[in-house]
Amino acid sequence: MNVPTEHLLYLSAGLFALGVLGFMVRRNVIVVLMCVELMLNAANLAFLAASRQHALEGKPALQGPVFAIFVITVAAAEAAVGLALIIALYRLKQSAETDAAAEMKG
Amino acid sequence: MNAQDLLQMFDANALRALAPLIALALGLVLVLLVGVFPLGRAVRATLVVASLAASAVLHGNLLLGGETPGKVLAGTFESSSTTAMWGLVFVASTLFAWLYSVRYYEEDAPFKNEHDALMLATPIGMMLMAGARDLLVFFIGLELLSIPLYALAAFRRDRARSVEAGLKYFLLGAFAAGFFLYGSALVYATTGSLSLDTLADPAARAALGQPMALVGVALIAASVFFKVSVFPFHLWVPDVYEGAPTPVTALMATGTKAAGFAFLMSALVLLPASTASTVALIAVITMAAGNFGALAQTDVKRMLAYSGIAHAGTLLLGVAGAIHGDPSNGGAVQASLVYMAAYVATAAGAFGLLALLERDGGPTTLESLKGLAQRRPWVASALTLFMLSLGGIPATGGFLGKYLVFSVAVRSELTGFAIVGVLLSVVALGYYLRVIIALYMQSPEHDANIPAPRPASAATTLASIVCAALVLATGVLPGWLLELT
Amino acid sequence: MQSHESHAWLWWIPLLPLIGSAIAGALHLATLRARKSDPQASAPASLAPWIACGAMLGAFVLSVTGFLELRDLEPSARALASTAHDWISIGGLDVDLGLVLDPLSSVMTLVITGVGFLIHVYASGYMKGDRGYGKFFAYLNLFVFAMLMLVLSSSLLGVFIGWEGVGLCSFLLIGFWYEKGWPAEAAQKAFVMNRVGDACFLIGSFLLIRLFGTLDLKTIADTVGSAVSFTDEQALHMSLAALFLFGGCCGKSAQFPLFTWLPDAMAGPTPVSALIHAATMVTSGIYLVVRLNPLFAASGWVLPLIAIVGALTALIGGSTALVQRDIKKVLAYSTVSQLGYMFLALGSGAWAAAVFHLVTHAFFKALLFLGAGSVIHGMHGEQDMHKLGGLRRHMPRTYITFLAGAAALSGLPLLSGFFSKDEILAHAFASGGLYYGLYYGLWAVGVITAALTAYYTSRMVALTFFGEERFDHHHVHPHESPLVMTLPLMVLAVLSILGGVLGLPPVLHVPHLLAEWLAPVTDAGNKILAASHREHHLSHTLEWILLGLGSAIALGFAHTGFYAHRHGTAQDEFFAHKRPTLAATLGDAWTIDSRYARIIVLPLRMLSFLIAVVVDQFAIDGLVNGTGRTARDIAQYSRRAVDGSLASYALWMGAGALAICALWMWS
Amino acid sequence: MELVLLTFLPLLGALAVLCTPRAAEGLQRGIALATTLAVAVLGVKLFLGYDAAATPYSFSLPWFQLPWRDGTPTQVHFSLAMDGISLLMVTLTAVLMPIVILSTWGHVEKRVKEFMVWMLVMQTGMLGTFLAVDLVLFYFFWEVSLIPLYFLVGIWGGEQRLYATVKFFLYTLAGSLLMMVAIIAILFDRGTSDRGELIAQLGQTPLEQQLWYFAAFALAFGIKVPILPFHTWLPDAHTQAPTSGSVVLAGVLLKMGTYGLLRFCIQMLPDAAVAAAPWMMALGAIGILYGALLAWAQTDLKRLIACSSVSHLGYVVLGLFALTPAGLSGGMLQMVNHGISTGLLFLLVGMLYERRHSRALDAFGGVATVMPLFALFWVFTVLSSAGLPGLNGFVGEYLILLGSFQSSPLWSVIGLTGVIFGAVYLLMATRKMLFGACTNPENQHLTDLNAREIVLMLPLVVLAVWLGVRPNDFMGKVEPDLAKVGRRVAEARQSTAALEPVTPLTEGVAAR
Repeated sequence: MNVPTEHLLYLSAGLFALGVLGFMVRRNVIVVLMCVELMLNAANLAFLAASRQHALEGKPALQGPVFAIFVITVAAAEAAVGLALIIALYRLKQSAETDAAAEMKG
Repeated sequence: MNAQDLLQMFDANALRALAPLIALALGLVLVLLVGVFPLGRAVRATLVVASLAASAVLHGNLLLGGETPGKVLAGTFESSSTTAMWGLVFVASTLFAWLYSVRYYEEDAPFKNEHDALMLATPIGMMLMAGARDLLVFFIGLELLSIPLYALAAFRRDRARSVEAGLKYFLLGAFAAGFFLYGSALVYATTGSLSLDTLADPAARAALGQPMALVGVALIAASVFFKVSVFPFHLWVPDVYEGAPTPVTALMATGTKAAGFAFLMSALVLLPASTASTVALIAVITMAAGNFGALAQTDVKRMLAYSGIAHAGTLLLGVAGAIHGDPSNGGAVQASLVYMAAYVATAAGAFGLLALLERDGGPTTLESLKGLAQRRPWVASALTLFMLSLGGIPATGGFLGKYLVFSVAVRSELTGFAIVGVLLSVVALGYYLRVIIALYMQSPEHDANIPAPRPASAATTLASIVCAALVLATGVLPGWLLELT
Repeated sequence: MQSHESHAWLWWIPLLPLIGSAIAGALHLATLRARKSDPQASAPASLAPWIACGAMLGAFVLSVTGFLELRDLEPSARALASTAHDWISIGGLDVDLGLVLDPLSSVMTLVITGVGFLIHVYASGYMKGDRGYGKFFAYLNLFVFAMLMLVLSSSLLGVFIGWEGVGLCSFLLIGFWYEKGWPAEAAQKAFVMNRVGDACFLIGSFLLIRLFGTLDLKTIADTVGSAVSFTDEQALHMSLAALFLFGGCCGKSAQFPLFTWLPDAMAGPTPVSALIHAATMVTSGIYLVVRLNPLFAASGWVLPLIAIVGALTALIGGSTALVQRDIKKVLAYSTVSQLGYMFLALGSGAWAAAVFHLVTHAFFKALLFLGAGSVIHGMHGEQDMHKLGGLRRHMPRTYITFLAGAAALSGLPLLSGFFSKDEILAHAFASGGLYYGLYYGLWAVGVITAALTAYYTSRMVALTFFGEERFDHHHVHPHESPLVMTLPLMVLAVLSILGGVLGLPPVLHVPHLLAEWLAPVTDAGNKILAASHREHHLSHTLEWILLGLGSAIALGFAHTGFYAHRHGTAQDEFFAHKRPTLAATLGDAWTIDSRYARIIVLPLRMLSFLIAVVVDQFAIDGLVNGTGRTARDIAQYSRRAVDGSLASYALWMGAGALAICALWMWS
Repeated sequence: MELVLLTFLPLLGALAVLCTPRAAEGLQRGIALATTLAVAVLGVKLFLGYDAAATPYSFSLPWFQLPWRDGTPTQVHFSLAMDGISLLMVTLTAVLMPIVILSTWGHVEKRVKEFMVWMLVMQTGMLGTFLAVDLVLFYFFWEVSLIPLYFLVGIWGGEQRLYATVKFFLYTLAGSLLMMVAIIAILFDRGTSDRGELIAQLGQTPLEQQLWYFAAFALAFGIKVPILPFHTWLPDAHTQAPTSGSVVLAGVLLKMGTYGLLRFCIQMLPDAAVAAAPWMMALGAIGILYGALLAWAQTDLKRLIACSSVSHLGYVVLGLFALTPAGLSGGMLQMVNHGISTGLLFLLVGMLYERRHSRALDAFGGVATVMPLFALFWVFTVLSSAGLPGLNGFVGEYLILLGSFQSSPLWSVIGLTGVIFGAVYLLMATRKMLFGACTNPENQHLTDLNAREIVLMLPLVVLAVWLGVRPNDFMGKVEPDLAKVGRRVAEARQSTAALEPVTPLTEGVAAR
């Protein structure tokens, strides 16, 4: 199966947009976090698609996959910190909604 | 590329370039290790200071020791006199933040080791950002800086505001990181490269003009703008700065911003000259947003957060000038270095003193500062100095930075923006003066409610004296700083 | 030509009064100190009159010496000069501070120091017991210093020092009894109105600098005098310069339209009225015009303008004096009127006649003021003539001397005023044909004023010294003044009677002493006038007719005035009853002053409040404060974006990223 | 080196005061007085020793380098120099300060230490401003001198002090920041910040650019002077400032504006000055009249004097921008005169305020009866301020009006009305305050001036007379330098064809 690179990029763009929109509209912090993951993975997909395209053109193509691996690693670290923060929030407010973290403003 | 090649990448030059980072990393590991043993505060403090000092010395060596390693690790990281100077700025900002944190948490932060380890991690990230010649390296640096800061921001996890600050910073930071990654992917897809140097080639530059690449660059820029708090990516700043523990705020305000601008100045290749006026416009709007936002505040910490936004705007004007083609070689880099150096000393000092005052009780509102000149004359006078420096009044470092940055704008024929910029800094003085008014010209309404001042720790005193001295030294005898940069 | 020999002693003439003033002032301060322990102390200040009179006597003696020295010189060489130093040599302006004693200034000096000395002596009696005894003499001597600087200075700027200096002393002395309030207001009015004139003076001086490049009076006069012809532009500038300088003179010499301060100036002590507001300061305008007579002679239309103003002022002053009840007000308006005469003379080109009238007027008006002062002194401050009457029995010496002064003022034949006034009218008549007969009209006004003068003077004498005693005998005990006051009266009376010998009319075939003496100064102007056919001579017959007419009018109206009022106030009441509007108008000096208040002062005051409140506070400062307020409003408004919600922050970021994308793609 | 000593001696004094314990108020006052006296002695010595023909005092050290073009830096110098123009301003500052310090005995009772420190810092700022040759250094001192007054008004001022001091600071700052942009542009344009070199070089820039520079500088200085319509901060600042603050503000700080106009707008940018002169003269002349009418409507004594400052500084602007020798000299002289006269007026109002705690004109009346010495000094000062010949005000005003008459009779005549209105409002105030009956019981027991107050005013009184009688003694030192400025302007005038040439002085009728 040979999916054209454009299609992959469109897919990643769609995923990214979904992640961005989800980040903006969802209220549950965990869902919001998942939306971020969606954005990161959209980027990963784009990296890999681009890398494949470069490989097909005979250009060096190592950077894309390497970047993706790093992203996955970092995403794990981020998730660790993020979940810890969500727990801390829940401990204080008994809620994991973003509205629970909207005390400061103005 | 095989494993042998990988090993060969770590030659003596690369080690010399990375030594300042390694010193910090070693310190970090050791701090974590000694936490296992009941060795007490002194050892940990020694380790932190020693690793920061070692890093500073190594940076100093790079700066003054003749030839710099240049590009290492297959051209993904650069060590030049500029990055060395940035490195010193980062070390200084970390050091000040750490010094101010020494007594800050006395009651409610048991994980002091972790705190210090996280703090030591941030300058490594900053240095990676400043030296990055590859978007991947920059990303690693960015995360190495950001993740510890997320944790640090929420470090007082029993306080809702601290947690809220951490969470907001984290979520929006991750959101911005997503922008960065997707932008990088788009750039990679169009040009086939992530290396800034390759992107500077004529062929790559032409490819960068394509719409998809431009979108990618814009997304990268948006994420960096987020880090340095540029309009409209600045909205998190007041909340996070206010909620985070004040020493962490100091670190965020100074170090993060410096690292972001260090990267912006070295990644100018990404931005075509046609973007200059847009960037200048964004800069001016940022200054307006920061200054007017600050004008409405009564909490000094939050006010300083907004003021930080305005300062980012000022620096961005210099970036715009550099994009537009500053006829003075390296003038823009020098301007941003000097500006940040002065800003680090000033803002760190200001936040640090607020940290000290917080311990006297409660939030640092303008109301609580009333009559402080009578209770704590030295703190008041130092705070005044910092306010004047933030306002860019001569004889302080702030003036020098402001002068240089506006020079870049004027030289690059962005005079109109510069004029709007200076007029906005009149608005800025409007709120800096309010602090001075509270300190010197008003008396507290209820004398009885004022808690007795608690003595400042030696670390705080030392940091404040150094900051004040730096502010004055850069303001009165700026020669040395200009030579260094 | 001007003599450049150094006569440093000239400086002592003005310096002596200055030193006297300083000492008297110091004595006053010492007295104030002494009063801290003894509130009634008058000790050190009682020395002040001795110092002041001594200084005046010294100055007088020096003036006489100077006069004698001048007399011994050739007429054309009659000038003693002394330049102290180059006062200003800044920015292209070079002005020497120098003194010149020439025939004109020597006449002025003699009058100032001579009459001044007498008035000082008189004042030492008049002011005795006043809390500000020392201060009074300090001011008075300071005035004399300034006046002497005015007449002796070699440059126009030096004149201006004196010019403003006398204005200042006039201010200080009018407001001498400032506790009463209204003298302070009168003083302010005098100073400000003088300032209006002074502003004109300054413009005149600028024009002179533009024309001549110097302010040296002698150079200016000589340059104009020796010039053959002028370009149109130069002529215009000269006319303007003359006009503005005359504007200055109007202020100082109380001419229409700036005369209204002088009657108010009577708020000052009477010796002040005599010295400053009759004999000396108010004549400085005449001095200036005579000093620059070639300029005025060459300035075309300015001369008739001066004549018109003079005649008009004379008429206003004379008619207003008719109905005044305050004895000093009568004299004040009379002074205004007589000054008008002098300007009529100047406008007719009769420089010497103007100076002649100046001198005789100084004698008899000083005498009248001092006499009035003596009356006031004897009547415990009463100045209303309706409350006097019959005083000739109580104060015979004052009465006799006053009578002499009044006769001279009325122009009764052979007295000083007769000759000087007649000379002026003769000159006006002689210029009659010029400007379509304008001067005949002015002459007629002069004759009418002469009639008025005779009438009001005799009315004043009648009301004051004749008729029934209208004062309250229980409270007022009229007494003759001490000798220290009456002695100066006698001297002045003699001068008033005999002063005419200075300038006897040509028909008598005796030399006109004053005209000859002044010839070196006035020749240049006369020559210019002659060249432009302005100099006319009357036939002897016509002159005899004019003399006769003058005598007849003086005698006739003096008689009428005396007989109408000798029995008391009935005539006044009759007039006020029959012609109330006319009486009110005349009493208020043709209502000019009250019109000023309405037309000029009030609108300016309103403008000042308008500026202060509407323009400054509301508009300009409103804009400034509005900027600040707007900034704060924007600040409050901008806070709304930071609403604390993650979602909206993200929305801003997304929108921002989109906007940046769009902007960069577009550019 | 003398100049460095002169400039930084007050700063040393400030450090010394800082080292004293807070309670040792006598010591602090003493140090401040001694320092300012030493500066005054030094200043007078420099003044007496100054000879325009000889090499002027100067001092220069490389300070730091700023980036310029293509990696070439420009050197900014820490350079001070004194020519005649600076000399006069420096001497005025040096002489005025001990008087100001001495005057604080009466009204500064709290936080003496801080007060003295700020006063001394301000003196360094002012002296530096007048002496700085380098544009960047000038700007440096210019702004440094701003801060002390901010504190002086803000801490020791009256009821509305915060409003007044913020207004003053922000208003002045707005102007000077625009000047900073102009300095940046000039530096980049010419590659030097040395005033001397710029005076020689800036003529080469196109007129349009010069006009932009001129506008920026003129705005900064115009706000400081203040020129209409940027004046509204001044009455507020003056009214709220403590006496000593008002004296320094009127005496020296405002002069920084007029000095700047002369130094930079005229000397450095003569072409632009010639082009802008009609407008500036108009502003000056209208300012004279406006200020006077404004003063007339005031009921607060201090506010009245502040408004009179607007009027008096209008003279300076009118004279300077007449751009004639007489106008320039007159403007220069008037700067000194205003410092002396208005300084004295503020001192006197301060002394009255210390006794009576009111500045409302209506509160007084008949003060002359109870305070004869005060009345004497007041009347003297009013006369000096109103330009009575023989006192200081006259010569300056005369030269200004003469100079402006030579280049624009219209504005000169409008300015002349100020001579009249000046007398109106000053005498109105004098009459209401001093004269009349002393009926208000609160006024009946006012004590007259004491020895300290008389002594501190005497130098100014002597100067007022001296300047009036022998102006050459002062202006002789300035004339050569002003003549240089005049020549530059004359050259500019010839090259600026757009302007109608001013009718030259005719040599008089004699020349025909």
